[in-house]
Amino acid sequence: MRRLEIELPGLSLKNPVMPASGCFGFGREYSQFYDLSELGAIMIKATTEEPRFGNPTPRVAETNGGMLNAIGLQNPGLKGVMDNELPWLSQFDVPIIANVAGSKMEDYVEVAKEISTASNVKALELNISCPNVKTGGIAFGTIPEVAKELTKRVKEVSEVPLYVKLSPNVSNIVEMAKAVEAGGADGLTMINTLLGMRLDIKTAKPVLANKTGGLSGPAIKPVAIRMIYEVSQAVDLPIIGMGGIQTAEDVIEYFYAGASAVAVGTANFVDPFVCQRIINELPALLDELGVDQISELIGRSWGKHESKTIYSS
Amino acid sequence: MRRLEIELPGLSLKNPVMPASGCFGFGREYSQFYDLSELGAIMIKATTEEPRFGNPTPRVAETNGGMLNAIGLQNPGLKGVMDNELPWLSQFDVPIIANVAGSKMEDYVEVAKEISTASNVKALELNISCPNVKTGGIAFGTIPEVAKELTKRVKEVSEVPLYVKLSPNVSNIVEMAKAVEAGGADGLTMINTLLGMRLDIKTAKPVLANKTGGLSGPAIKPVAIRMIYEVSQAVDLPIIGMGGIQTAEDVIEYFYAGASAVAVGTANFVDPFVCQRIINELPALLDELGVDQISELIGRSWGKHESKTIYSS
Amino acid sequence: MIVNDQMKVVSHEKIAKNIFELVLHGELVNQIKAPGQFVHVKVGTGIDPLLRRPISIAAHNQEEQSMTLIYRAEGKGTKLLSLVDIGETVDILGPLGNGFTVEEGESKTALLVGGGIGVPPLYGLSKSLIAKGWEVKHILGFQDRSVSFYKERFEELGETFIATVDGSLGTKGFVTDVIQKEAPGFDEYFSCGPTPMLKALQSRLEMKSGFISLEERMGCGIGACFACVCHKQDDPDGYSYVKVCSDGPVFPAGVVQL
Amino acid sequence: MIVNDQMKVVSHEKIAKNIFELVLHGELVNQIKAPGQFVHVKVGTGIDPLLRRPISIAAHNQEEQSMTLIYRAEGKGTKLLSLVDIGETVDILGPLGNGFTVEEGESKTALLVGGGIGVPPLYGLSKSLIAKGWEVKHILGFQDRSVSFYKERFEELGETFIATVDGSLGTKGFVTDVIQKEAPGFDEYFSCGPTPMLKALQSRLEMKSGFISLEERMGCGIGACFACVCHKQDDPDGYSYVKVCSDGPVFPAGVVQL
Ligand SMILES: Cc1cc2nc3c(=O)[nH]c(=O)nc-3n(C[C@H](O)[C@H](O)[C@H](O)COP(=O)(O)OP(=O)(O)OC[C@H]3O[C@@H](n4cnc5c(N)ncnc54)[C@H](O)[C@@H]3O)c2cc1C
Ligand SMILES: Cc1cc2nc3c(=O)[nH]c(=O)nc-3n(C[C@H](O)[C@H](O)[C@H](O)COP(=O)(O)OP(=O)(O)OC[C@H]3O[C@@H](n4cnc5c(N)ncnc54)[C@H](O)[C@@H]3O)c2cc1C
Ligand SMILES: Cc1cc2nc3c(=O)[nH]c(=O)nc-3n(C[C@H](O)[C@H](O)[C@H](O)COP(=O)(O)O)c2cc1C
Ligand SMILES: Cc1cc2nc3c(=O)[nH]c(=O)nc-3n(C[C@H](O)[C@H](O)[C@H](O)COP(=O)(O)O)c2cc1C
Ligand code: FES
Ligand code: FES
Repeated sequence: MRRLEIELPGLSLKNPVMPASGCFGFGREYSQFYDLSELGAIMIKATTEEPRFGNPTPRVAETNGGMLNAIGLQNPGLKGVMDNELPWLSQFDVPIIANVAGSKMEDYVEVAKEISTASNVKALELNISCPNVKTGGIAFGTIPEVAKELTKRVKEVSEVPLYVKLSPNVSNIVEMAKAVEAGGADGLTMINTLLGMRLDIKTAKPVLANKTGGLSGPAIKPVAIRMIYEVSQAVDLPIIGMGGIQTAEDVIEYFYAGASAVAVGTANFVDPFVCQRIINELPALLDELGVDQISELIGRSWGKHESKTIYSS
Repeated sequence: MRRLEIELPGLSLKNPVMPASGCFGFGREYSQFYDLSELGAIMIKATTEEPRFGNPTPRVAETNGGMLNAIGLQNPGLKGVMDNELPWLSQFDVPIIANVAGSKMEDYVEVAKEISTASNVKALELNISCPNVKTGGIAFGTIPEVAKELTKRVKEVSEVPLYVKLSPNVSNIVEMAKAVEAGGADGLTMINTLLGMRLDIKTAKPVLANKTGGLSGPAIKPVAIRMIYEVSQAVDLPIIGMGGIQTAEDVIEYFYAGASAVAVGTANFVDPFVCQRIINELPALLDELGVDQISELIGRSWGKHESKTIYSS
Repeated sequence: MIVNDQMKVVSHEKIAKNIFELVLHGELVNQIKAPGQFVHVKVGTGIDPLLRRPISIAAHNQEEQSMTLIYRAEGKGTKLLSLVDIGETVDILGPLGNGFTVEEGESKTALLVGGGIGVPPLYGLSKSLIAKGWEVKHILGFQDRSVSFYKERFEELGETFIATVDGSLGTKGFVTDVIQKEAPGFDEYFSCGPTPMLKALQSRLEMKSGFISLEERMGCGIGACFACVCHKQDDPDGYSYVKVCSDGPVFPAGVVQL
Repeated sequence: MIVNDQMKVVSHEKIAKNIFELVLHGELVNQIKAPGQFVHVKVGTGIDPLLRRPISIAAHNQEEQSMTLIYRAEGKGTKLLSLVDIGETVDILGPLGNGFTVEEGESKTALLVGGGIGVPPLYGLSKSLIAKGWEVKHILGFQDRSVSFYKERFEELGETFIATVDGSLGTKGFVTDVIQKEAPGFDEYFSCGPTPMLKALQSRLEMKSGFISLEERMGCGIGACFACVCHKQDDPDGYSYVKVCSDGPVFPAGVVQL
């Protein structure tokens, strides 16, 4: 049963499926449903230097085939995560990817430096793409020079490999990917949410207290697939893909596009067992496709077959 | 029954609902279902200087809550449209908005100059946002300076008001809107499709022959609403909104966001009567909302109430 | 334990305008701990609608493994739910959250105050309170007579006052008007309904102890997504908070900043 | 005239592995002009799936206002369709496109060649041809026996050869292998099936006149969106074209660039 294994910078994944940041908290709630050690990895909720309460409610709204959220990076802060969440998670045999956020460069650097020292944190995910925080956030993710500089500074202090999470709200995603590659990123995660909005018919006001929010779920999958297809051909970094994944078939589509692993976000809310189910369904699907190792599928849509052996186990 | 009337540059609309460009051909097929004079206006299929065959098939693919298309601007060319389509459409009492496309600035200028002389063409829609043509197309819609220059040159030669159709595939939609406003646009139409892709699980290849395509339908509505909300507060141009509209409620949401009229695209494929149905349902919905004129709803989400009287009849 | 059960529809009836009573059968019922807990309902099998809908458990019967949901068919999801037929199954995640604490109540009186679709969980609660020796009084608020339900059922359990906004049933006005007018005596109050109602009630009954059940838009329903977070009354701008889905939906009055 | 009809399900049966026969009743049937026309089926009421599904009319009965669709439940839409029960309605847009031209055929023989889900429209066609005096022969290709259907029905109408890829029914191989082997005599051929089959057939029968029915991904199904456009054989790189949905799906052999 090693056919699902994937080797990425800092991450020896027993399978390529992990919950996406912000959609799984710090794992406690989902540990009621299945053993978290079954997961390829866990991307924990964004961590900032200080605790954050986040935005006023309502913070979520349903849309056609998707949902909007404007949580606003609520989290217990670096100390809370280091003292309570990461130690609790260490009971599971699963690598943690720590999602790092902030409003100034210094914030990111501070959090990255500290959190990368935790023994179960095997990689960082630099969140330069949260659409729901006023300061910083989105700017870091839409201006290539800024993203590159931030990547560089965080890379300097991080004890573990650095993945940068790209925002889809840009004219040129390849340019962004190249900028963070030049900044020294070890990998990419993509995509974060699309900036969207919903208005209430009765009141004429935004449904979300924050007005705008991030669009996630099945609706955005075609945008994510397109971006990963473009980026995976243009840079040399491995990609953890996400956006609307619900099934094992979706995972395969992401691999074809060029992803080396995937994250599942919104679908956890619909089916708390979704990650476990997908992991269990993948081997039979590989059989159907006549494939031994899932790693063989990376980039198959554009003809990247055996080339990237460095990432296959 | 004047409560649905909307007055826009060049366009006296009996109601604010029109089919979106490319989703209604030149009206012939839908004229089998209802009298096209019932429509507020008709946005005809993109017209280029020479006839175009478009992209290889498959040209469409379904996605969750949406669809991808890569038609590739198939059309009979300027002469064909002038000689056959526009004269045929003149039997209906409905203003035509001619969607103008090209691969070089000169193409746009040529088409605009000529097509704006047709007696039933009351406005042009400058298509600087088609994601499905290799040359030009997308670049015109993502670089503000280029968009501004094109707008200016087309405006110089057009006999009728000029609306510019914005692409959502940009980091900063407000910047694009301001650029075309500075270029002399009389109005905006937004949004065109999001660039997306779908891969076939069995073959690993893109479902569309063109590989990528434009994502339309209900899935993209939150992105469109957000962009119209932002742009309508930043520029002084009226907006014709589109993206995923299926119901009269959707139309109201677009008005709240800041649109002064709307276009319906993909929904025509699902229900050929959709535009007629929406128009017929709007008065009862206005009653429910306690509103006399639909124009009162423009921009209500951000508090623009009586201010823009110049667009209400 | 929270389980995900495909529960069988035992009965499904329209009991008032747009109000449906749905009785479901399944093992999930074994897990129900207290009145006021809720379930997360997946309507349909695809992505339309995408998210689950939180609905309170109105009552349940452990022996028969059945539970009753009462809901208003209003938006996309609940309208679709109303089309489900007897014999079909519904995908239910639950039981979720913490319900009302029902302590021994010999010679104590409980005042149950519900508004609209906040009324249903009070029915199961009322029965539980009675079982523990409480005397119960109910004040139920509805928009108008056409959307009112369960009047007789509540009357069977204890004194019941109805308020409707237009006066078409019971007192004209709000539940707080009934309290003002009737001044029913009680030891503790238990309430569920729209936030403005809870707020008015909480400030009017400031000197009394009670429990309130909150509503908030939800993502996960289990405490993971931070969608349903509320400030606490003693730290209205700080970092301490409660999650309605997993810490609530029932809280002692005065804990949550409304 | 194209109409949008909520047609009633009269019967709905599984007739082979993943293959369903759906009989619908409604006024739309009055509009059917020729075998080979198709309808556009809206599955479900919401946006999942979003687009209509094109399905050929396999047969119809004007007096009873009924028509039969035969389809393979494969993807999201057709799988959902297969769950529709007798008595429910299905949203149908049609009839669409131009079917097979059935001329007087006294003392003429027609060869009908179908592959997989291209077989259904040939059934109605065969009956129409017989009514106009033709003698009919059928060659039907399937993946294997488990997905084959309507063998007996076709045999009732005329000589019928079956080909299956694995040889589990009839000749092992493709429909073209049957033609090679049996060399059936005929005056005109009529075919529907996957494009590679049509292409092979058309080149093998180059000297014969015939009609073929094409498949293409569709948006509108009525000629408005340019999704289903094909080049013409006499102008393979030019601007002249046909739309499968409104000019076809049936074309004289040799017209469309396959
Ligand atoms: C703990 C809890 C218990 C509830 N118990 C009941 C009950 O017993 N009976 C009942 O009729 N209703 C109850 N509600 C309200 C019920 O969840 C909403 O009426 C329902 O979700 C609306 O869904 P829809 O498909 O009708 O509307 P839509 O407009 O399609 O809903 C869109 C989205 O908004 C959410 N939403 C809309 N209204 C509400 C609301 N008032 N509260 C929370 N989310 C909302 C939906 O869940 C969905 O995600 C409860 C809510 C909560 C939080
Ligand atoms: C004119 C015409 C007549 C047809 N007649 C029949 C028939 O009688 N019986 C039958 O079983 N099938 C028929 N088909 C094929 C049928 O349309 C597809 O099998 C069906 O659309 C697949 O839908 P799905 O929900 O199973 O698959 P999905 O994978 O969910 O479909 C996704 C999208 O792709 C489209 N699509 C997928 N496969 C095809 C295809 N082969 N042709 C066109 N569009 C496709 C769907 O319509 C949908 O828009 C016909 C197709 C055409 C064009
Ligand atoms: C409720 C919610 C909260 C999220 N919080 C974060 C976050 O804290 N950090 C982050 O990088 N992404 C966050 N995301 C984005 C997801 O990690 C993911 O990129 C996105 O939702 C797309 O995946 P999906 O369609 O599977 O949900 C959040 C998404 C949702 C829905
Ligand atoms: C099949 C198809 C063809 C289109 N062709 C054009 C076009 O020629 N010119 C144009 O400006 N937009 C074109 N569009 C974009 C639509 O006009 C519209 O902006 C978009 O589809 C969003 O609206 P919708 O979600 O209602 O479809 C096309 C869209 C579709 C689906
Ligand atoms: S709904 Fe997700 S934390 Fe409460
Ligand atoms: S499907 Fe739209 S033109 Fe044929």
